[in-house]
Amino acid sequence: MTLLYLAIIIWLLPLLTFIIQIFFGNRLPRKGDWVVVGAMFIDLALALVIFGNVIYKYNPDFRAVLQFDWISLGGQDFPLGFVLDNVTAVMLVVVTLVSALIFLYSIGYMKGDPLYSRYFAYLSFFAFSMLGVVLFENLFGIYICWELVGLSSYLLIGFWFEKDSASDAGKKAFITNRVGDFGMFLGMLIVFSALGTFSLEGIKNGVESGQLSGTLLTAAGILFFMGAVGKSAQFPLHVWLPDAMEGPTPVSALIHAATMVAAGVYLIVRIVFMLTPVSTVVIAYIGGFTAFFAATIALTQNDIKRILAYSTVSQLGYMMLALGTGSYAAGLFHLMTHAFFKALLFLGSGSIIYAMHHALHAVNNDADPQNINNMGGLRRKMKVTFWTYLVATLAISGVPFTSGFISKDAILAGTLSFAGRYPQHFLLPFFGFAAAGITAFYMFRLVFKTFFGEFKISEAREHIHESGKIMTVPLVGFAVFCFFAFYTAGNNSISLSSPGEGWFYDLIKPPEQTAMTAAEMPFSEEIYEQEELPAEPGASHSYAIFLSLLIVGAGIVVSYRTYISKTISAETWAAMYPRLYRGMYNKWYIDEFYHATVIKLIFVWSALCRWFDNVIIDGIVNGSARITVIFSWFEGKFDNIVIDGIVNGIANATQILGWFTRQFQTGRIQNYLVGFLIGIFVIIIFRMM
Amino acid sequence: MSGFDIVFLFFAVITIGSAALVVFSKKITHAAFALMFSLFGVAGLYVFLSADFLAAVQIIIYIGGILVLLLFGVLLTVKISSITITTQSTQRIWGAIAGTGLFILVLTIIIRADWFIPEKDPGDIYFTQSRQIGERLMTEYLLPFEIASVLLLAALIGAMFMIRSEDK
Amino acid sequence: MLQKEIQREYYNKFVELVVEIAKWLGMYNSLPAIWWFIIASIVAALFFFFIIAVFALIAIYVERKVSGHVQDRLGPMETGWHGILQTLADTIKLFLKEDIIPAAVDRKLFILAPVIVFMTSLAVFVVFPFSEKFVVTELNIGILYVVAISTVVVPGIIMAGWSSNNKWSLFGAMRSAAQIVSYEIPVGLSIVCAVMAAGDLSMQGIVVKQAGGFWNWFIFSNPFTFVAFFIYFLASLAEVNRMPFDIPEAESELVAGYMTEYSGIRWAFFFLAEYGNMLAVSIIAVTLFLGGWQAPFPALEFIPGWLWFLCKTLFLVFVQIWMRWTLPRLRVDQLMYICWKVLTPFAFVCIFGGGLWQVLIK
Amino acid sequence: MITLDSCLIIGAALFTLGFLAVLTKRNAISVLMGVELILNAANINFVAFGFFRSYEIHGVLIALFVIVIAVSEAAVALAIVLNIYRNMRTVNLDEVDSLKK
Repeated sequence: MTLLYLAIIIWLLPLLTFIIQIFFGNRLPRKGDWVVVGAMFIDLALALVIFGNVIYKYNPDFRAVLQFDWISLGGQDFPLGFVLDNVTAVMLVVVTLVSALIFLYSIGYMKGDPLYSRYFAYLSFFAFSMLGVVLFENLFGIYICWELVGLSSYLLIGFWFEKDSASDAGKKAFITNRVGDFGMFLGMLIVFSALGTFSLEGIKNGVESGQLSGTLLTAAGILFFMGAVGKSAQFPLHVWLPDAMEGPTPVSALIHAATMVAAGVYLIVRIVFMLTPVSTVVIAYIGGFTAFFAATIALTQNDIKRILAYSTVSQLGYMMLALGTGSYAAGLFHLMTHAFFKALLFLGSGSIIYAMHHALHAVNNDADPQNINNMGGLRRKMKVTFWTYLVATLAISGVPFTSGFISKDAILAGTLSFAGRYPQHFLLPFFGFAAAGITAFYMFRLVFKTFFGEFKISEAREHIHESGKIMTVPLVGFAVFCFFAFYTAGNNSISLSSPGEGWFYDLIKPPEQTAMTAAEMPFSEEIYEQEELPAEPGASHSYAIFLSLLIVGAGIVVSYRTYISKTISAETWAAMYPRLYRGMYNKWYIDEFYHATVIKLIFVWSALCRWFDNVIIDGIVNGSARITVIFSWFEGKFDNIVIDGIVNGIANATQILGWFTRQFQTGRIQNYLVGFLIGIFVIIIFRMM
Repeated sequence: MSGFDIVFLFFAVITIGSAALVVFSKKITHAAFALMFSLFGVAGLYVFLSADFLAAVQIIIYIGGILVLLLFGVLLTVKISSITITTQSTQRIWGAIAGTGLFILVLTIIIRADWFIPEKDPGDIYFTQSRQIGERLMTEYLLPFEIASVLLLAALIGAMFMIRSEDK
Repeated sequence: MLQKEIQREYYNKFVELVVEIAKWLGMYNSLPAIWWFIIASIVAALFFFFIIAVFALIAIYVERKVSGHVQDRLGPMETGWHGILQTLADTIKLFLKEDIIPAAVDRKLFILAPVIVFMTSLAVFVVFPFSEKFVVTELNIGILYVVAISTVVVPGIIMAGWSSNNKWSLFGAMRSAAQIVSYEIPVGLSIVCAVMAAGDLSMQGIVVKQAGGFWNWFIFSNPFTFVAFFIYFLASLAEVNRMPFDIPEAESELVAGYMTEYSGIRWAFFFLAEYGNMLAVSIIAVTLFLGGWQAPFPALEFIPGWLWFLCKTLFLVFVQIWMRWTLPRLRVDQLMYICWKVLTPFAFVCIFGGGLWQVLIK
Repeated sequence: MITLDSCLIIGAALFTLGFLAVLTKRNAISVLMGVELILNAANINFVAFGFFRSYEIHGVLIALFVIVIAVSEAAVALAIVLNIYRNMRTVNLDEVDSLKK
């Protein structure tokens, strides 16, 4: 329990710094950045204490829960609860470590911004919300923090709100997330109406006892996944994530690396016991398709941050794919490794953009500092950035001895074994491997275009400088965590390629499957337990290693030949398949598709209304007018005197009536009140009689 | 008629008499100050109904708050340099008829109705009233309490929004 | 039955005392009981009027002397030994002056205003515990009663200012009303701090909670009430229009504020009310924060409580006089700034922190 | 003398006077005063019923909430009146009849 209280302190500390920062930030020395960053490092230290305790205990079933009553409305209690188990402990370390290093980096990146103190306030608020998502044991609490995460991401993405594009991106992120959250809310309503509780423990018991089952359970699982689709930017709600690059680069790192997008994956991890076979397949297909689809878009982009954004979408697809195909621990594991190398990639890009921006500013060139076509040859100028960037690229591509290799490999092996068991799902491993190859290609394309060759804007070359210590130190810090050894160290040894013996897999056990029988979906990490199941799954692991190495190697080689030795011409390829290229370059027209469907629909509807108005209503009006003309022609033929008499009589009557009613419409409230009172008298006297 | 009845009657007369002054006074400031005495009389009646806490709140909020607001309102909406700020009446005949009718109606209802009065011992509840009010507000009446606080906030913001100068 | 309950609540020590005396004189049965209540009330009012008058006599003299010495001069020296009869002479002058009611004023309100202002400052005295035994009425909502009654002064001041039919009076009255209404908020909040520490609204109850040495006084019992005491003292200075918050009667701008048209005995009422308020403010501060009539050390409890009470109160009165002659007057915007942006937020922090302290430490 | 009926009659009288002020006064602020009288009448009834009929403090609590609402009402209504004064230079209700035009 002590550890749990410690975890709650970790959660509340950013809230405290947020309050301090938002109210007093501008009056503190250095605008209060040291408060926020210092608190985050204290958080990190506390998280490490918890983590150390967990490692020391080495108990896969470790779980501490604190329940308390929050509010009682109309006889219905709404308790809240916090939970601390191994998953939470790992997530705490990931979130606090990434946040701490990014906060530190932000000091350098945001230097001189007019809203400097507010930026740090938002950062702490974001950390507070994210830690809440991690810590709550209760769907209600998770939902609260989930929405707070959405809010703080809105604030951070639209931080430079004087730019229209930034505020639009913030709104887009918020609204897109709302679409997903709506699904999650419906899922919560289903769960609550069926089980009457929001507690995960209670839901688990309810699912086990069969109070919630069948289609309803599947629907609930898919609706929760919808929330995760929004937050984790899965297809088709991924559109906000690339636009979110309008925010400051550390924010992109924070949102894309460890925190906001990970919330969706984490949510699925939390509710994994609710998933039925149907919902897992849905998750797997959406995840796999997203992985592949986003990777193809990333191939052709030129904006450095946009490439990384699509790569994030793709990697999140991987995690969802892993969760959908039953590699529970692998998905979570990839979440952790991805957090570090993606944060590193973003911060490295931030460093590059910072340098480019200053260089271009120095020579008054208004070229885009984020376009990789304007870069090149930076490796000689920015050594630290280059080497750390290279490490992260190797990791994301899945080159051996990096963290990305072991985690991605575990996922691919999981999909292979899944497809081996269910051959009809052969597309899933295909998506996974194809995405791996494409990832290797475009990540190396990015590195080659940025760091190799010659700098494109020659007059600004002299002004490129390495960023300051406050920015490079976090880079190095993250780079350290891209090596495999941190993850595969087990009780006795360090494994080279397989995390199976590492602490992670010992600590993170998949939950017992309650929503489906073991025969339907073996939800275990059996690919690493070769003694027990020697035949197929273990073998698929070694296939996976070879296959993925092959594909990744091919991707890297093609990339080298295209962009360094120029033996393959990218332009030729683009010219050969122009439709394909344009589709990729324009993100498969998803935004346009939304414009064409949602907005067009409204246009079509209004056109329909206009047509109705023009043809039918006007036709009726005109027709009646014509009839009236004919009728009055006949009337005119009749006696003028009679008609005049009637008309005048009606006019006079109307005038008299109008004069009479006008006496009551004085516009004075007091006259109306008298009338009202008289009315009451009449009613009461009438009732009394 | 015991002594307490005399005091009660005194407060009742203050309340009603001042309220009548509010209605019939020609000068609006006189009406406002008469309102003060009327509100004070109501507070006195609360004391007789064993609601001390409410009496204190009545004085703080009505006299210290609303009445001062009204006075400021009077002083800000007319030419304040003269003390002859008058307030005219309209539709006096209708008003008199309606008012008399209303009073007779309500009086009839009060006299006709058979109010059930339980024979219970009041106990000590009125001597720990402020504690009781505090406890009730935090338990049974929590929701109305919160809604009231939101209402106050909304009124505050709304009033400020409406009154701010649009020149800026 | 009902009336018995009411009697139990509202028949107070003072009434009992009067009834005892009446019985001793053999006159009790000659009048209905209620008349003794009314007589007791009148006697109490006269008693406090007397106290305020005597206090004002002394305080004015002290104020003159203190101001004299602060400004490195002697003050009144001619009338009596070291000018000790000066105030008495002034009083006689005031009472003998012609009672002027200007022609253009609103007569009824002009006469009523000083009465209301003086009554409010008089009425708060009935709940103050002067010693363990001597408290006129032990209301269970004592401090709330004090706050309530002291708000009534605002309409009184507006009445005075408006009925004078004079620009300076009106502006002075509006400034004063705005100032009092604003400063009621920090005052109320800091009082809440002490009430939360005591868990009681009754004045005597609050004092009893502070028994047993000065470390139990609320000013020292936790850091937040320590701050709250200073917030209360500063804000209450503003509420009674003392320096450095005496903008409503800034003579260089507004002649004498809402008192401009008043003279003679009516002016004396305002003046008495001002000194009565000065005393009342000190008494509230002493009661809420400085332990009331409690001795600072248990060993000193043989000295009677009212003596301690008197010492503490008069010390605070002296501090007020001292501040008046050392600090310059604030501007209106500075005054509002201090109220809304300094005192009120800090008072909120005090309530919040004091509540946490109550829950966590105690 | 202190009975439920007497309290209710006081309330009724206060209510009638308040209503009369609302009906007949031209000045909007006088009308507001009438509204305050009406609310006070209601409060007296609440407290009286609470005192005589239940020996519980529900009546007092409801009266407290009524006072809170009265505060909001006074603040907002006064803001409206000041706005009307700013736009039309009058607070006489029978001159504020733009609806008619």
